[in-house]
Amino acid sequence: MASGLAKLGNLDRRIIYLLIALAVVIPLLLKLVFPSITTPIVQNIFDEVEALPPRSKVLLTADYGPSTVPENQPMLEAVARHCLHKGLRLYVATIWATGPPMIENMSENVIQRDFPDIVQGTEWVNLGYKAGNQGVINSAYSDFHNAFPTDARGNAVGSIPMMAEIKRLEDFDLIVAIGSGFPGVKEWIQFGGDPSGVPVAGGVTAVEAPLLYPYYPGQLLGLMGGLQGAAEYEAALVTAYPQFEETSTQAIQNMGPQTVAHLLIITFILVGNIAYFAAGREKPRLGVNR
Amino acid sequence: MAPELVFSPELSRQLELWVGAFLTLMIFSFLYKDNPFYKFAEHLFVGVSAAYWMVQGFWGTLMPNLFGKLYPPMVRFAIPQVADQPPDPYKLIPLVFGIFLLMRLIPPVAVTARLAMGLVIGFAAGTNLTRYLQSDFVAQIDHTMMPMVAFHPDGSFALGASFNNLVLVTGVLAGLIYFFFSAEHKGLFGKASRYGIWVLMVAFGAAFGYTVMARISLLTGRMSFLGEWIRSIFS
Amino acid sequence: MVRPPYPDFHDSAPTRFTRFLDILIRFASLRRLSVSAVLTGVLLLAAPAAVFAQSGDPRWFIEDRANLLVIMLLTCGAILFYTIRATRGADYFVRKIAGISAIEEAVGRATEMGKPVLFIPGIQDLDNVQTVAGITILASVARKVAEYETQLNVPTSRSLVMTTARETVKEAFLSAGRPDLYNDSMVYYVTDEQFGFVAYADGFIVRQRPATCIYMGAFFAESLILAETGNSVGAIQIAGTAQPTQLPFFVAACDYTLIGEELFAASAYLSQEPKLLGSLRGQDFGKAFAMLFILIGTAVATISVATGGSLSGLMDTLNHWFHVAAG
Amino acid sequence: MFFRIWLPVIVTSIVGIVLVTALYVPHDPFGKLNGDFSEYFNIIAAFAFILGAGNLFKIHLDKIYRKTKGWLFSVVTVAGFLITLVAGLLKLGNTGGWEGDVVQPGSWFAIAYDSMFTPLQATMFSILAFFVASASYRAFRAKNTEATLLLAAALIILLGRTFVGYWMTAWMPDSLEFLTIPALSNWIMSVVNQAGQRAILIGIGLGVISTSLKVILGIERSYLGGE
Repeated sequence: MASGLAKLGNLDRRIIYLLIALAVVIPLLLKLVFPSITTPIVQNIFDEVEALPPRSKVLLTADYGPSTVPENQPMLEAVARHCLHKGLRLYVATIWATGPPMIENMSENVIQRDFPDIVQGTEWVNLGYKAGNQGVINSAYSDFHNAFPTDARGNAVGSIPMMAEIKRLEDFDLIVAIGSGFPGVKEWIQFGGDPSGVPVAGGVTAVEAPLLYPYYPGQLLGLMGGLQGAAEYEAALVTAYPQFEETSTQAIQNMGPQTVAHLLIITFILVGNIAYFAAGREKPRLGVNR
Repeated sequence: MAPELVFSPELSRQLELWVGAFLTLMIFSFLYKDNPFYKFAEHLFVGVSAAYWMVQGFWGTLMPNLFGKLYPPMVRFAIPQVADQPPDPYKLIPLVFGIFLLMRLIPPVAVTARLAMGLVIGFAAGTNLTRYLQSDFVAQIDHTMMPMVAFHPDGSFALGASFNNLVLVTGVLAGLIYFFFSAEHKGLFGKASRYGIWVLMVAFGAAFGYTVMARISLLTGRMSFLGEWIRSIFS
Repeated sequence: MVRPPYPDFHDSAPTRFTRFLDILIRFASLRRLSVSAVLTGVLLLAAPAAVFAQSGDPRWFIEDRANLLVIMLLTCGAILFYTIRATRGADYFVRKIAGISAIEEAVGRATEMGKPVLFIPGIQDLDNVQTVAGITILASVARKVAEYETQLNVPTSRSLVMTTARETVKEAFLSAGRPDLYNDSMVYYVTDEQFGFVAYADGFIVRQRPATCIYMGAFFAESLILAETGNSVGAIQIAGTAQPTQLPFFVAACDYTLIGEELFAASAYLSQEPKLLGSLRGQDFGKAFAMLFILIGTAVATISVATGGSLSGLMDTLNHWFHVAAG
Repeated sequence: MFFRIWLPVIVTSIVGIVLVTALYVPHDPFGKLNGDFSEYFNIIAAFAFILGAGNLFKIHLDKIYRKTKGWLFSVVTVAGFLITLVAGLLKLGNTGGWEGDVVQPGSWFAIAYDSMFTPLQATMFSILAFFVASASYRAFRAKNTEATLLLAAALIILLGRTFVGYWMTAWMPDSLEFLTIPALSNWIMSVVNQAGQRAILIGIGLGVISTSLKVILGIERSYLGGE
């Protein structure tokens, strides 16, 4: 028995690959959905947006690329939908070269679908991409028009009505940064929120989330971490405004395969360790100890 | 920009689905073993991404922020809105440094690229020093100065919150002791450092859990895409 | 001798294309041009500093940041003080780091098994501090390798890293008294593309089955792929990175891992270079400073809360000292 | 020596010192230079993209020219590069003409992005899901106390971030609420993880401060890649 278990430790990795693929595909086919419960760290962001008076100015950034769309896009869309529904003015920008198509997709899924009457330039504006990483935030902090001289369509920002009240970064009421790495939420805190005093909320991939906890709640208003964070925001939004149940449950739906895959990985860790102990714990291969 | 060059939305949608699906499968084939299909996809990726960043840098930054300010009439064809603004001769400085950087491609004059590197590194050092000092040093000390005892709003002792504060403060201190290099980790100091490494390990466990989450989400995204493609074949 | 047209490339045999380019540029004597261009650049940089006329912020000092200035002067002053002391000959102790002692043993094991040692200095360029630390560690690994007459392999992801690493390894072999064993093909450039590089390193590990894999520098998503593949061929693995997201994978899959600041400390410890040892001592001063004020602040806050606000004035002062003011 | 080492170091020092000063002195010239240098950096960053592409082009053209092993794959790289570059720089098929947004839906560049860049990048990253699974099975072993702590924390987080976590410990009485898996996972994240991350942050922060200081003062010059 023990040797059988020990052999389990040498399972061909392709079998593991196959199992993980099935763990994702089967729940997708069966459309498995589990309930999502919003935790305080996400609820804080929702409540802040909820509490802002109409026509407040919100800067929403899309600092990620296609590789993290499944995690980041639902966050971007849920926050944009919430802001526009509350009648806030939405300024969308990105400091990732891969960001502009993300904003295009958001505009297609949120603005054209749910808010077709909204006018670009007075209620929302797409400021597009600027190269320079944290340098862009730094120059936006001292002179916003200098950092973003034109919007994505090439209009000079001076000619855009809703830009008249924005001179520096501190003129915003809230910054919601959605990102997946460097430069991202951390840089918006360090170079944007900290020096200007504007509250910063974040939405990041699950890889980044643990790194941002030290900034919460002091320098970071709230944090959506990974798909689960996105699902929690969607849950809060849909609970308050059931009319979005059709359009804003992307992340909630993807949590089905996520849950099954987590369970499988937990099983892997447990079985792997049982096999390891069955084979007899090996001694450290080198003489020194930590 | 002749009209016949424009793809119909339907055609572009089909292209995205089919090309995307094949490339996805090519990459996945690596899981079985390394093969020419994977190599093809990998090499295509390298070329397309280099061009993508270059194009975004050109239209997103060089045109509006450099040429559009240096000599606005120059960008009239693409950004007519800024064409009438006064020119800003100081934009020659980044232009010169940018060209210095490109000189790295030409060995005899590659040394000028070091000047551009100097500016970039100087900028990185200057901004990093000030920001890390504020956000990662001073602010973190400030946020860790917290009371070890906490009370509920009604005045009764809050055991849970007090315990959390205790763990947080001692955890930060012990972690810092672990990273202390000027003294041998022996005796009480050694015990504290060992507690510190335990705190770090739990933090890494948390990070591991979150990373697993992220990777699975991405896989779900790709699988949904393949599903969309298969459905489009049969519909 | 014809200078290789671009030393970045690992096989630097000049081709007709680049030789043509080279001759063209020499012909135009761009070299002299570049000198004048450099001077123009510096003048241009200095020019805007002379312009005072702009209407800007009227303040000459942000008083709310006085606390920050004091803390900055203290920490930077300590770092400088110890760096200068060290370069003048002061001897500073650095505690033992487990992963470092393991390196020698791991190299020895590779020798016994007659298999190569793989060293990867991260996948970022020289502007990342971690890469520099990785190359410093490479120097002592190379010295050990030369002493034991083992094979060394250093694939790099950046051309500049390759150039620097080559010089480092060459010097190490020289100082170990075995310059005859060194050759340029030990250190080579693969590609800048993250996953292209990983695909190569993966293939190398599977085919050459190194006995020892050492990863020191900035790593991203590939950390897991490298450590997993190394694990599957039974190699001894020692890793070091300050990339917090990747540490769990190295910690779990490698035999020893240098965590965060330990990477920098290890490079100081191994090189024994005064300016590194000194600044490490300065950083320790910074940590002691942080610990001291966390302790004081916590004590004051605790007494203040427990006694219903008796020390709240002192607490406010402390908080004020460490408050990061908005501009 | 002067051009190779000192001039770049002087540029670095000027820029670094101005930026540090600007933190405390917003008055011109520091305030203005702070903004200016940020902008220069942004523009040079855009030039760096060109440099990277140029480097790539040079290496692959050379491979093709010399017909080294696998040169056909280099043709793929060069072709992918040129097609995307021309489509983007000339805004081919852009319904907005020259004035259109470069990623205007339907333009050639947007199609290249959506059909090639997106699936390639996303799939490359999703492959890691398989590696994570295989590593969980083969590498994550409770070898010692440290590794066991890491594993235990990871398991609680994995469970706690899904509905199963709630479900598994939902039977617990309210008085033991703090022992439920969601509560534990939350506690790990906001207390222990926060303590660990904060210690790492302060440590690395000091490392960055010290390196930046040495760079600005010209003590550390290894970034110039050999003297």
